[in-house]
This record gives sequence, C-alpha cells and structure tokens, in this order.
Amino acid sequence: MAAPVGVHLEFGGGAELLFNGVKEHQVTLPSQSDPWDMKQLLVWIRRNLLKERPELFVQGDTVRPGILVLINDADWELMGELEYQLEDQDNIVFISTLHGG
Amino acid sequence: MAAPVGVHLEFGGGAELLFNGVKEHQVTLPSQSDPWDMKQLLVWIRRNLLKERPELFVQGDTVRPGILVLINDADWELMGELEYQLEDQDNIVFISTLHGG
Amino acid sequence: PLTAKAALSNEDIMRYSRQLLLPELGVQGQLNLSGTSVLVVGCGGLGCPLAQYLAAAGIGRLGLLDYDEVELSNLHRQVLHGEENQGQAKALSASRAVRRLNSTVDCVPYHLQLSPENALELIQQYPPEANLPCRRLGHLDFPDPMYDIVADCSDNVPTRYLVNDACVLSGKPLVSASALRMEGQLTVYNYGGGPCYRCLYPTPPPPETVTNCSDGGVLGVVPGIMGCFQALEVLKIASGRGCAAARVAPGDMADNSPGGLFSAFDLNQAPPASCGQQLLMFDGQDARFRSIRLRPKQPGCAACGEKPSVTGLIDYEAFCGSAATDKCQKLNL
Amino acid sequence: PLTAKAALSNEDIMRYSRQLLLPELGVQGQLNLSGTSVLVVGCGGLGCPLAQYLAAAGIGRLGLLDYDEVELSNLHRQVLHGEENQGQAKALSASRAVRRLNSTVDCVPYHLQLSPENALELIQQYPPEANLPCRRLGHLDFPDPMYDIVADCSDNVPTRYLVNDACVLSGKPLVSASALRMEGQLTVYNYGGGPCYRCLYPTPPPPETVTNCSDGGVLGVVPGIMGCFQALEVLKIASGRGCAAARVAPGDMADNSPGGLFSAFDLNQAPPASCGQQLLMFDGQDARFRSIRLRPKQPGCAACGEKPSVTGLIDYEAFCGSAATDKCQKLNL
Ligand SMILES: [Zn+2]
Ligand SMILES: [Zn+2]
Repeated sequence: MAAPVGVHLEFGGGAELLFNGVKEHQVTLPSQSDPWDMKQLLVWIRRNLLKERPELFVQGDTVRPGILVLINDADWELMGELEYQLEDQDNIVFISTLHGG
Repeated sequence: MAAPVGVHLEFGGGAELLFNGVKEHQVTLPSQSDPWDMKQLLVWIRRNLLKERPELFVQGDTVRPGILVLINDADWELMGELEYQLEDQDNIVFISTLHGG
Repeated sequence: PLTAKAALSNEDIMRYSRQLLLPELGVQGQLNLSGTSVLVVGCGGLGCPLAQYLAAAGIGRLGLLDYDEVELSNLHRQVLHGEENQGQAKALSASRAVRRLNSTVDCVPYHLQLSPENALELIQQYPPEANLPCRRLGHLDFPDPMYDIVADCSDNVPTRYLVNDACVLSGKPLVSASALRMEGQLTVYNYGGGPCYRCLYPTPPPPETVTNCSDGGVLGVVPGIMGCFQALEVLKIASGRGCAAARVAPGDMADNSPGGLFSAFDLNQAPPASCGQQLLMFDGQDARFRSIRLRPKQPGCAACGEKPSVTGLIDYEAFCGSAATDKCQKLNL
Repeated sequence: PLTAKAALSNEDIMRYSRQLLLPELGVQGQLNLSGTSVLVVGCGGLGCPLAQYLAAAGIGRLGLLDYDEVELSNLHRQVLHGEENQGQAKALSASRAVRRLNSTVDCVPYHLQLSPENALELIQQYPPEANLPCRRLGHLDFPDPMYDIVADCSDNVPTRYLVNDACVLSGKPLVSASALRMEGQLTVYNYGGGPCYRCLYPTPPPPETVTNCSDGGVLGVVPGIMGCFQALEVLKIASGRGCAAARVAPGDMADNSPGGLFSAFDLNQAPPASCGQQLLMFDGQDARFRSIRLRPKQPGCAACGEKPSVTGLIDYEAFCGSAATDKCQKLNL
C-alpha cells in the first residue's frame, strides 16, 4: 500500500469557475495499492471536486482541449502526461487558455 | 568546525555594476569554527568579490543606505539582519533602490 | 472633496460594461472609483501609463503634477505626450491626452514642482475648501481631503522622501514605483498598517550612488510595465474604498457595501493591496518578477513611528544632498 | 522590405538618447529596431499599448490591423483611441495616435479582417514587391518579407490558429498575448527552434468553453500590462535581429554586429527571447507572475512538425467551430 498523497491543486484562466471560483485546493489522495498517477487524479477530481458540467473539464480520460496542465511549474508533456506518478507535495495547475485581447 | 557553506548571491538594481555587471554568483564560504553570519558575509564579499569602490556597497559594518538585503526572498530585517546565521543553499539578494521614473 | 456617484449613467454603463462584468469590481466598485481622487506626482515614464489607465477605468479625479516641459528625449517612454507637445508643460499635455480618452474624469493639471511648501496643501485641500462648491452637506466640519491616494511617479530621491512624509502626515496611501535601465520596483506604502518609505530607507542613499534615467538610461517599456502595475494597485485600493477597513478618514463615506478588485481576498485579511508590505521587483532582461516580503511598520520610524521626529515637511534637497530633479546638473555649468 | 538605417540622425540620437545609453541596446540595437517591421494583429486592449511602446522605441515599420470600429465600450482598455474616434476604423485611429508619438515610424493601417486569403500575402510581401521602390540592390531575387515579426493581439480562437499557421508557413516569430478578466498569458511561438501554437494546442477548445471579453469582462489595465510585456519581447527579438542566429531568412542582412536587449544572455543560448518555450502567466488579483517551462517543438505537429498536414491556410472558423470575432453573436439576432 502506498501512503496517502498530499497534492496542491490550482485552477486558473477561468477553469476555477468549475470549482466554485476557488483557485487553490489542498487535497489528500487516499492510500491505494498502486502509486497515484495523473489519469487517476483526473478521475478523482471529477468525482470529488467537480460540481457541474464535467465535460467542460475532462473529455474521455484526459483534460479537454484548451486546458494546459502544469506539474511543478512545467508543462505536463515534459513529465509524462497521464502516466506521471504523483509525489507528495506536488503542485498541479490546470490553466484554461485565454483568447481575449 | 562548521562545514563550508554554499550560498547563492544576487545583485540587482545597479548593485551588480560593482561586481563587473554579474548579477548571480554561486559562492562557497570556507569552513570556520563559528557559523557564518551576515556580518561576516559582508566582510567576505568585500574581500573576495568587490573589485572597486567598496564604499558604494558597504559603510561601516553594514550595507550602505539605499541597498535592500533579502534573505530567501524576505527583507533581512525580518531575519535578524547582521546577526542572521547563514545556512547552506541560502539565497541572498542585494538590491539597489531605484528612483527613476 | 469628491463624492462617489449615486448611480451609473447609461453612458457609464456602456463605457465600463466590460469591467462592470467582473464580479470583483461590479457596479459598487465602479461607483467607488468615481468617488476616488488620485494625485499623480510626475507625468513621465511612469505617470503616463498610470494616468492613462486610471482615466480609462473611470477614476473620479486625477491630479497630474509635473514641473517640466515635454522634450524629444521623453517620447521614447512618456507616451501620453506627442511630438507636437514639445515645449509644453507635461502636466497640461498629459491632461489633454487623458481628456481625449475620458472627458468624464475630473482632470487637474499642476504645472509646478512639489515642494515642502505646497505638498500638504495640495494633497489635503487644494484648492482651498472655501473655493469649492459644497457637494456634501453635513460634513463641513470635516472637510474631505482633496486626494485620497497618491502615486509617486517621480524621478529623484528628495521628491520620494517628500511624497512619503506628506502621505504619512496626511494619512494617505502611497503607491510608489520606480524604473531604471531594464528594472523596476513597486511598493504600496503607508497603507493598511504597513510600513512607510522611511521604515525601509531611514537614511537617504549617498548622492554618488544614485543613478537617474538621464545618466543610466531606461528602456521605455519598463516604466510602461511598472506604471501599469501602479495603476492596478491604485485601482485595487480605490475600488474597495467604500469597505476598506484600512482607510478611516474624517468625512469618509460610511459605506459598507461590497466592491473592490481584491474583495474576494481581503475582507478577512490586511493589508488588502497585494503590494502592501511587499516589494515587487521586475527585471526586464529575463522578464522575471519577484515578490519580496518587507518588514512591518517600524516603531522607531522618524515619520510613522511611535515618536515621530518628522512632524512637518523639511528641506529634502538638504536632507538627501541632491536636487529634486533627474536632469544632469553638470549640463547646466 | 525594410532596411536598417545606416546611421542614426541627430534627431534620432536626441529622441532615443535614454535607451541608447543601455549597453544592452546601444546604437547597433537601435539600428536593428529601425530595420524591423512588426505586424500587430488587433488594435484593441493588447494592440494599443503594444503599438504605443513599439513606436516610441523606434521600430521601423508598424502594420496595424483591425477590422473593427472604435466603440465607447472599448475606451476602458483601448487607450490609443479617444472619445472623438468613436465610429472610426481602429486601425486608422491607432495609426494616427502612433504618428503623433513618433512620425518617423512607417505606420501602415489595415482596416480589414485577417483571413486565410490575405494573411500570407500581407505578412510576406504586401503591398507587392513590384510597387515598392527598390531600396536594397542585389537582393531582388530574394525579396525581403514585408513583416519580420508578428504580434497576435487578437480576441478569438480562429484568428489565433490562423496567425499561427501563417507565421509557421512564412517562418516568422509570433509574439502572442491574451487577457481575460484579471488574468493574462504570453508566449513567443515559432522562434529559435521552439514550439508553435499548435504544438501546445493541437485541437481547438470546444466553442462552449471559450469566454471572450464581451462575455467575461476584462480589467483594462490587465491587457495593458500584457501588451507592454509583448512589446518588451518584440523589442528583444527586433533589437538583436542583426545577430540572432534564430532568424535566417532569404535576403536577410549578413550582420554579425552586436546589439539586442538579451544579448548578454543569449549569444550562447537558444531560444533568445525570454518567453520562447515559456508561458508567462499573470494573475492581477494577487499581482502574481508565473513562468512555465513549455514542451519543445512537437515532431508530430500538424503545422511545424516533421510531416506537416497544414501546408496552406484553411477555414479557421470551420476548424474551430466559432466566429473570428469576440462580438456576441447573439446580439445580432
Ligand atoms: Zn515609517
Ligand atoms: Zn507546432
């Protein structure tokens, strides 16, 4: 059994509006047999934090187009995307791309 | 004997011009019997890094008026000023106040 | 004395519609802006973008102070002025440009040098209360201050100490920015119980260590960025004025309604401005920002401490050993 | 086609004296600016401060493109326009304001909508080479591109993909900013071997997830800050153009002299612009900046990858499922 994992979640660029406008969430992911990865985190967020219209945040098993995911201030593409295994105290940011000017 | 201490020094706001324009310096303070404090660091900088016109950087045993000292991104006044004891990997910033507009 | 509008006109609603949509501002925040007066000390590289965005956002009154005239060498950064304004007073040139953008702002140009003789009168009640139509009955015994917020956009050390002391003596928040070469700094002083400029810098720097823009140069867009930031911090203070516990002045509106660009955060926190007791440093070369936690208000501060020795304005050129201008004095030989 | 000046005039030296003092810019950097042409796509909240500071700094040519007319609801953030310009084409209004500030900048207003039909012609060689006086003998077989750098200041998704693809197809660096509510984002695309917009966003966002400024609102000074940043990044690229290894185009000047606002850092590094392969995020509510390391250029990218499927411009409104405007379509019912 892996120990519970504490992660800091941030939402920005408007993505926070799906979470009652709250930009920062400190959450604890319960212990489970395998390490937590980003794919499981998205499922957990959808079940536990997303209050409404989940299709505006996740599509299939990943985030919807136009949301950039950052793991410890780096583009998640550099970190393995859905396969990245979360470590305690990781900082995960979901930022909606802005288009206005 | 305390072990050698590695500190990251930064100079900005024009203070870097006293150090050949180099803004960032990674330095190692040699081991000595007592822990290094800011007062000793200033003496060390004056002896080892300051190439010219030391009076534009230090006056008496402290920095000259108009230079703000930051220890790990906090005003050194919050950290004990000259008495602060340096820890390995500390980040020390000397920033000259700007007045232009 | 300036009162907030009781309601927004249809034209106001059209003009400010895109910012009225913001829950952080809303109608009450916009009304608070309309009731706020800001003195801009210096219409140069910082003052131009600051005045531009404050006027655009609908600040109530904008005092634009500068003793200088527009020169060609200003135009790379002082973007409110144009080529045709060379030789004109900067305060007037800036004022005209601001009125083109928003004629509903009460724009007051001051073509003069801020001095120990005029600073307090100007900030507190200038032109004198007696000369103004009384817009707010019932408050005559507590005349409103002329300016609610001061923005330091000056370019020299003596003026920075002068502005600070005048703000401490008159109880005004001071939003202060500076720029040189490719760097900028910004702090909100004397606000929400935080430190003043003298808390940080009790002793002026030796004159030979001070570089001004005439000597050291400045990339125009760096004061541009800092002046925009300064506008943001002013708007945060101004938009929440009605409910900011930080500001309790005689004759102030007893308005507890919401509004304010930081209200989501600050109602249970102090200081509300994100740059209060903080130094925001910008380095344009690597486009890096850094936010520094500053010392609190100092009990021993000569201006805002428990036993202040500065009880009136002094001779700041003598105090600093330098002139209240950024012009190179050697050129005048 | 634009050539850098061979030397600065006395008036240039006066006008730019404060920035010529910067060792990072200097005379060569200023000459490089004079030889650089920038296309500004959108003269709104981002384009206004951007154009203002690029013109002030002495950029050689400034193309100002916008299909829209000035409305009262623009003036809270689109600070180049004035009340008297309501109803006028934004491109013309912005162009006139920029000329007041610096008449030596070659300012070209385009009152039109950027489209798949005109984008490449406009960026690469518009007006057609044949109509221009030939200023640079010996390069006729490699006509210079009309614009060297493109700044995306647009307000909608289809235009952002269109601008990206046009920049990839014509090999131009793209300095892209955006703003909404109290937030802003900035990235330099397609520069120094870094990623393009499609590398990051291969699939357009579902239209129902896109909020524009008309719907969501925006605090005017937030695009002000982002537009100033965009100007800084453009100036970094433009000032070092002579020596930027990143830019090798047919007919480019074989100029290895120094100059450039990042030259102290970048001569041994790529990409030189501080925002290449980075996303700069700004949150105005807590005045916080964050710099994010982005993915590199993607081999599978449809536009800039190894086997691009985008070999010409396409129908971007169909691709994105939304209109190339930020106006609320429902208002037109
Ligand atoms: Zn104080
Ligand atoms: Zn690509």
